[in-house]
Amino acid sequence: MMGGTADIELIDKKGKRLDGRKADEMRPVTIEAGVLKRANGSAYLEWGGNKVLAGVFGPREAIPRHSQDATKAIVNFRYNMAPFSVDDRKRPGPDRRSSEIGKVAAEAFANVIVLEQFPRASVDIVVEILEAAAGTRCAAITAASVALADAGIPMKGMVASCAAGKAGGKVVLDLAQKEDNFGEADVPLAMNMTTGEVVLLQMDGDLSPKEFETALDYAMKGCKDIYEIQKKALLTRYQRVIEGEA
Amino acid sequence: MMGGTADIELIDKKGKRLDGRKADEMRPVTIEAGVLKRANGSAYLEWGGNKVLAGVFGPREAIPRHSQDATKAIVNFRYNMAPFSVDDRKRPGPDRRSSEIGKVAAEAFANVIVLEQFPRASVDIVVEILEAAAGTRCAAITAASVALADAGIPMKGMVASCAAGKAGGKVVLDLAQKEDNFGEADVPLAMNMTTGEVVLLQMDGDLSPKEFETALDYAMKGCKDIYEIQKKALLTRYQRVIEGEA
Amino acid sequence: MMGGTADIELIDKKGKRLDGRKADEMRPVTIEAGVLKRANGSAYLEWGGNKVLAGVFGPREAIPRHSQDATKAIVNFRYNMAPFSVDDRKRPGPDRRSSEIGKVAAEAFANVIVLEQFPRASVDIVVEILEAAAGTRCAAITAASVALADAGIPMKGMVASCAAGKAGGKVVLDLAQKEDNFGEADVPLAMNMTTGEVVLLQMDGDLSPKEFETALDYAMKGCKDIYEIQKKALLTRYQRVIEGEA
Amino acid sequence: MGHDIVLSDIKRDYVHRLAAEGRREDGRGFLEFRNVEVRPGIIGKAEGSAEVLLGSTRVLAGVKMIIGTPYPDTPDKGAMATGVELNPIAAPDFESGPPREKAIELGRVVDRGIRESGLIDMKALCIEPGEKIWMAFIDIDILDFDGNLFDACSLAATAALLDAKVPISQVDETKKDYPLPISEIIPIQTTFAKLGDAIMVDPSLNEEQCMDVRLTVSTDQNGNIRAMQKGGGSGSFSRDEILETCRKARDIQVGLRSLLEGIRA
Amino acid sequence: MGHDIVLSDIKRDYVHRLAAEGRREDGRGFLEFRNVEVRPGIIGKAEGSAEVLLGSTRVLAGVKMIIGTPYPDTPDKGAMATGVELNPIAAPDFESGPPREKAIELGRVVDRGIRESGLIDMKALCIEPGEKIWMAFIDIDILDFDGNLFDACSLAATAALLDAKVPISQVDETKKDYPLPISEIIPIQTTFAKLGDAIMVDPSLNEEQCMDVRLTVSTDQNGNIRAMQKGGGSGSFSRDEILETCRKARDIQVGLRSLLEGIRA
Amino acid sequence: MGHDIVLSDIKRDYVHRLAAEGRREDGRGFLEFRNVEVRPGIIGKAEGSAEVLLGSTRVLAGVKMIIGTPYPDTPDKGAMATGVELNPIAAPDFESGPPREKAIELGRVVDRGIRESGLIDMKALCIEPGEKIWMAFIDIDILDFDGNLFDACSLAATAALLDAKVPISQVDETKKDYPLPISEIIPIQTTFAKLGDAIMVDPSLNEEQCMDVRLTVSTDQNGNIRAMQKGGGSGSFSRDEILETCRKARDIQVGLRSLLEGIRA
Repeated sequence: MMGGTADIELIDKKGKRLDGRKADEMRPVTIEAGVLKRANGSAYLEWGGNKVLAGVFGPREAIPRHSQDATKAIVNFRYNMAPFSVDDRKRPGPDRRSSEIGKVAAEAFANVIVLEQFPRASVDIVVEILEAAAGTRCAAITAASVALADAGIPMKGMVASCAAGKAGGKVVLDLAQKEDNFGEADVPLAMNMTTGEVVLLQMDGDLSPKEFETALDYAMKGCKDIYEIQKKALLTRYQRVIEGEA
Repeated sequence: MMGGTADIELIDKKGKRLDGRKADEMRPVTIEAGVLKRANGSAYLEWGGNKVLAGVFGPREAIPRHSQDATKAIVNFRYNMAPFSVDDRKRPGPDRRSSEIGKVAAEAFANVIVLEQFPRASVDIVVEILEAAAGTRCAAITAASVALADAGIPMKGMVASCAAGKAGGKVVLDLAQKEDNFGEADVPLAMNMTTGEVVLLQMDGDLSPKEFETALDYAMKGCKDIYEIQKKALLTRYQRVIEGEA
Repeated sequence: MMGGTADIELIDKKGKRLDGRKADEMRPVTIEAGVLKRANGSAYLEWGGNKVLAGVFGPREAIPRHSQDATKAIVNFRYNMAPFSVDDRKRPGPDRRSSEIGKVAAEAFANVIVLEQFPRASVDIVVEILEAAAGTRCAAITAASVALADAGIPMKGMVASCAAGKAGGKVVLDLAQKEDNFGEADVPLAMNMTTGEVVLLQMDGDLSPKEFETALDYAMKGCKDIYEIQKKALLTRYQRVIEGEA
Repeated sequence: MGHDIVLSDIKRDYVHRLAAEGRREDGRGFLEFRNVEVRPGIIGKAEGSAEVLLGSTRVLAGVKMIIGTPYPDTPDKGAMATGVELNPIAAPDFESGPPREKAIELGRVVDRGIRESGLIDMKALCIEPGEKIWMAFIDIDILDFDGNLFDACSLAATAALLDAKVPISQVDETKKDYPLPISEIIPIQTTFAKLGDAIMVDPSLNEEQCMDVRLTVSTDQNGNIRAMQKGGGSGSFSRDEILETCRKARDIQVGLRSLLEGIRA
Repeated sequence: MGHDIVLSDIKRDYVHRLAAEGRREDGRGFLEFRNVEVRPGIIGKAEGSAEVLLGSTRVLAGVKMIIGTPYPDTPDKGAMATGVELNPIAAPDFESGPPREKAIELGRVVDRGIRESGLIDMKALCIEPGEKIWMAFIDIDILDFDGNLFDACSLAATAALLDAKVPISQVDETKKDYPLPISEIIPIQTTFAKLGDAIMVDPSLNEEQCMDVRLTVSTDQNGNIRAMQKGGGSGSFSRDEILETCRKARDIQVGLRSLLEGIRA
Repeated sequence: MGHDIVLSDIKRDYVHRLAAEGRREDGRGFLEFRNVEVRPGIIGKAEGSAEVLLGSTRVLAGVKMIIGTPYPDTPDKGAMATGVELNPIAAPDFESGPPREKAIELGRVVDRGIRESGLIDMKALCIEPGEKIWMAFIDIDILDFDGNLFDACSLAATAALLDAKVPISQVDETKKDYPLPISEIIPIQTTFAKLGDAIMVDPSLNEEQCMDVRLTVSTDQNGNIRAMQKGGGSGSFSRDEILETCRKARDIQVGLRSLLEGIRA
C-alpha cells in the first residue's frame, strides 16, 4: 500500500489487470484436503502464486495449563512463513506480523467452532506459507477451514476468506503481488458462510465510502466462490476416504 | 562520574553552582499523591527536570507461585525509563542498571513495609521515569514511598531519598545533570525516616574520608527536607479524599 | 577439518607430528579428583593445552518437574566454554555446538549410570572448559566420569574418551590444535570401559574404510590409556579422603 | 500466568442488559466519547510528546528523532517505528516482559495508522540519499488503563508527531530545528464495541471486557476510510453494520480532530 | 511441557520382538529403505528447493542466496548456514519456540554433512575478496514426521543445493544466473537404528521411538566415510557393529544417490 | 525455580548467637579475612588472567583484548565490559540461564569498581581516534561458592588486569605486546556483613545467608573512598556504623593489596 507510483500501470486501457484479470475476477485456486499423516486434519492450497499447507491438532488438553478455559476450548492459530517463501529470505521464527495474523484468524475461527463441547481443550491450527504472492492471510484462513473440517472439528459453518482492494484507481478483487505493493488499498475479509457474517476484517489504504462498499461486496462475493472450492475439496476427500485410499 | 574535564566550571568563584544553587541546596521538588485510577496507590513527582510516576499494587498473591514466601510478603520494585525520557532514545525493556536499582530499592522498602502481615503475598511497586535529569533513583524511591502510603500499605516509617556528591571540587547536595556527568562523586542514599537509619547507600567516585562524611550529612539532611514534602503531598491527598473528590 | 592447506606440514619426513609425537601417541594428561567444595563430586583435568573442570550434583529431585521420569533418573550434561578459553573471545552463554555436545555426552553417561535406582531424580554434570586446545569434548567426558565417581554415583563402568583422526595424510591419535584445524578427519569416541562398547561416536572429514578402522582402533586404545589415568586420580583421591585431608 | 481480572457474570449481565436497553453504565449515549484531553509538549527531552486522557485512560506518546541509514529499498526515505508498552503501572493484570498478542495488535494498528496513511512525509526525512536519514521512534507508554487504548494511543501518537521538531541543530549548529513534516491529511481513529446488537463508540473498561467484538475505523477529513481492524473477540458484523459503523466514524471523528488544532512544534 | 507421545509398552515389546525375529512392522528387510521421492524446484521464490517424501515423512528444503560480507578469516570464501525447524504442523508433539536439543543436533548434523564434505564450492561464491560474497541459506521445513528425519533432511538439502542457481542477474542485469557450484563428490547419508541386537536402516516412527541407539553414516561415491553421528539413546555399539554398519551404508547409498541424478539448475 | 538451599532456623540462631558473643563459626575475628590466594597468569589463551581462592570460594577472571570501534561520544578512548557468571558448577542452587538480579548486581559493582575508579587508562587503549580502539572484556567465572563473591571477584578482576598484555603483535607483527596501561591508584574492595549489631568482614557462606545486610567499601592506597554498595538484605546501617565501616575498610585493604604486588604482565 505504498500508493501508486507513476511507473507501473496496474490497469490497462481496456480495464484489464496486469495478469489479464477483470476487476472482479479471482486468481485460480486449488485445494486438496487430507494431505498429512500426523495432523488430525490438513489441507494444501495453491492460490495464484501462494502455496499454503494447513494442519489441525485437537481438540486436546490445552497447554500450558494456565491457558485452559474451564467453560470451553481455546483456539490457537499459528501463522508462519517459511524462510524461502519470499523474495528476501525471512528470518525464521515468529514476528509481529505473524502474531497479529494469528490473533485475528483465531478470533475468526472462534466464531464458528463449537468450543463449548470441549472445556479445557485447545484446537491448534498450524499454517505454513511455503510460497507467498499477496493474500497469504486469506489463503491461510481458507486452507485452515478445510483442515478443520478434515479433522472433524464441529463447526457452525465454514470460514472462507478473500480480499478486495483498490489498484490503478479501480476497486478490484483478490490483489496480486504488484497490486498489493503499488495499489491504493487492501481489504482482507473472512466470512462465516452459514450466517453470512464477517468474522475477519482489516483495511489499509484510502477508499471513499462508495469504493469501500464496492470492495466489501467484491470480497464477500469472492468468499462465496472460495466456499464452493472448499466444499469440492472436502467432497473429493470424503470420496477418497470412502474408497479406502487414505 | 567521568572526572571533571577542564572545560566545564561546575562551581563559580562565588561558590554558586551552574544552576545558581548553593552547595547544600536542593532542586525544587513537587509531589502529588493519588494520580492513577487502577493502581492501589500512586504518586507523581517532579524534581528538577525529573518527571516520575509511581504506582503500587498489592498486597496480593505473589506470582509466580514459587516466588512466594510462606512467612511474609515479598517486595517487587520495577524501575523503568521511558524510551523518550533521555537525550538518546533508550531501548525499551529492562537493562542491567534498571535491575540493580530495582533490587536495592526493593531492599530499602523491605526494611519498612510490615511484610509479616501478608504471607505468600507481594507488594508490587512500579516506577516509570517519564523524564530523567540526574538523581532518578532517589526520585523513584521518594515517589514510591508516597504511592505506598497512598495505597495504605502498613509501613514502619516513610522512606525518603536524596543524593549528595562532589562537583567542581566541592561537596554538594542533589547533583544536577552536568554535575552528575562531570562531577567527582555521587552518593545516593535513602533513609527510614522513623528510625533515621540508612536503608539504601551507594557511592562511586573519589572522596576523602572527611568529604564522604560531609556528603553523608548533606544527603541525610536532604532526606529530611524530602520527607516534609512527602508528608505535605499525603496530607493534600487525604484532604481530597475526605472532601470526596477522589 | 578445513582440508590440508599446502603451507602447513603436519607430519615431518621422519613421521613425527608438529609437537614431536608419534602417530599413536597421546598428549600428556593429568587428572585430580575432589577439587571443589560445593559440588558433590569434581575433577580437574589438563590434557595438552586443555584445562577442564567438572562438577557433579545429585542424584536430586529433577527440576523443572515436567522433566522428571517416573521410572528412572535423567542425566543433564552442561558443557560450557569460558569466554577467555579460546583465541577469539567466546560470547558467554549456550550455543548450538555446546547443546549438541551436551546431548551426546548425556547419552553416553546414561549408558553407565544406574538410573533405575533414582526415579524422578536428575544427575547434573557441569563441565567448564577453562582453556581449549582441541579435543575438549573428550576431555570434558573424561573429567566428568571422574567427577561422577568422586560423587559416588553408582555406575556400571567408567567412561573414558579420546579422539583419533587424520592429519598430514596419516591416521593419528589425539589431534592437537593445528592438526584439528588443518587435518583431514576427526573421530571423537567414548567407551564404557567395563563392556568395551562405544557410547559416543562422531566423525567429520574424509577417511577410507581402512583408515577409519585404524582410527577406531587408535581411539579405543587411547581410551584404555585414559582409563588408567582416571583410576589413578580416583585412587589418589580416596587415599586423601582416608587420610582425612579432604 | 498473571493477576487475571475476571469479570463476574453479574457484571457482564448488567452491562449487556444496559446495552440492550440503549444505555451505558456511565450514562453516555452510544455515539458519545468520554471526556478527552490532549496535552502536547510535556516531555522536554523528547522531540515531540503528548499525553492523552480519555476518561481515566492515560497514555503518553514521545517521539525521538535519530539519525540512521536508510533501508536499501527506500534510499531516499526516512524510517519510523512505533512501540506500545502495556506498562504494569497501568493495570493490575499488565505484566512486564515481551509484548503479548494484544499489545502487538495494538502497536501494529497504531503503527499502520501512521505509516500507511502517509502521515509523516518520509521523503522529507532523507538527509543524504542512500546514506543518512532521520528515523522517528514513536514510543507510547500506557500509564492508566480504563478502556479503549486503541483510540487513546492513536490520538497521542498523532498529537506527539504534530508536536515534534526535527533536531537538525544537534548535527549542524548553523541550522535551526524545524517542525516534523506532516501530511495535511490526518486520519482520526474511532473504536466501536458490539454488545449483543448494540454498537457503541469508545468502550469503557467494563464494556471492553464484556463486548463480543470490536471494530476500529480510521477516517480522514475528506470522509475517506483510511484503516479498519476488527478484533477483540469472536463476534461478527453484518455488511450493514460495517457500513453503518463507517458512517458513524466519519461523524464522530470531527470532535476528536478539533483537539489537535493548534498543536504544531 | 508439550503434547508428549508416550509409546505403550505393548507397542515397544511388539517392535522389539519383531526385530529379534528379523522382521519389521511394515514388512521391510533390515537393509531396505521406505519409498523415497525427491521433487526438486517446487518453490519459485527460492533459488533452489526440493521436497523429499520418505514414507510419510515429508520435508521441504529451500535455498536462498544473499549477498554479504565475508568472515575476516575467510575473505575469499562464501558462507552457508543450515536451519531446521521442527514445524508443529508435522507432529502433535512438535512445539513452536527456540529449537531444543533434538532439533539442534539434527540441524548440526545436516549442516556438517554439507559444510565439512565441501559439497558447496565456497571459493566460487566469492564475488569480491574481503568485500562481497554469496551466502547460501539452506532452510529445512519439516511438514510431516514419520521417522528418520536425519536422512530425509540431508537428502532434501543436497537436492535443493543441486537445484539452486546463483541469482547474479539480481545484482548485474548483464549477467545470467548460473548453477550453484557443487563438488563432484556428493556424500549420501544413511541412518541405522539398533533394537536389541538388530540393526536396521531408515527407522520408521515406531522403530525410532523404540530404538536403543542410532548411528548415522555418510559415504561418498568412492566408498569413503565422510561423517558419522551416534545418538538417539543410551545404547552402544561394538567395534564390529560400527564397521559392519559402515559397510552397509556404502551399499545402501547407491539407491538414494540415483534419485539425485538429473537434478541440476 | 531452583535447588534452593534453605538454612535451618537452628543454623541461623547459632550464627547470630555467635555474632552477638563476638565470635564466628570458623574462629575468625570480626576484622579477619579468610586465607586468600591470588594465582595470576594461569590461562594461556587469555591476555590476562587470575584465579582467586578466598577460603573455599574460587573465582577465575580472564581478560581478552579485542579491536573494535569507539563509542561516538568517546572517540579517543578504549572500552571495557565486565561479565560475571554464577556458573552452576559452583553451588547446587546456581542455575544456567540469563543472569538474575543477584548476578547483575555483582557484575555491576565489580564493573563500576574498575570503570569509575579509572583503573584502566582508557585513553591509552585508543589506537586510531574515532576508528580503532582496544576493548577489554573481563569475564569472571565463579567455580566454587563459599561466600563473599563481591571481594573475590573484584580482587580477581584487578589481578587479571594487572597480568594483562595488549596483544599488539597480533595486528602489527613489528610491535611487541606491552602491559595493559593501569592507573597507579588501585582500589581494593572489602565487604562487611551485619548480623544483629555485629559487623564482620569477609562473610562466609553461612554468615552471608544469615546476615541482615551487607556493606561493600572500596578504598585506595591514599585512604580515599572509591565505591560503596549496600545490599544483601533489608537491614540498615546507622550513620556511625557507616563511617566506622569505612575506617575498617581502609585498614583491612592493606593486607589484600599486598597480594597484588609483583603481578605485572
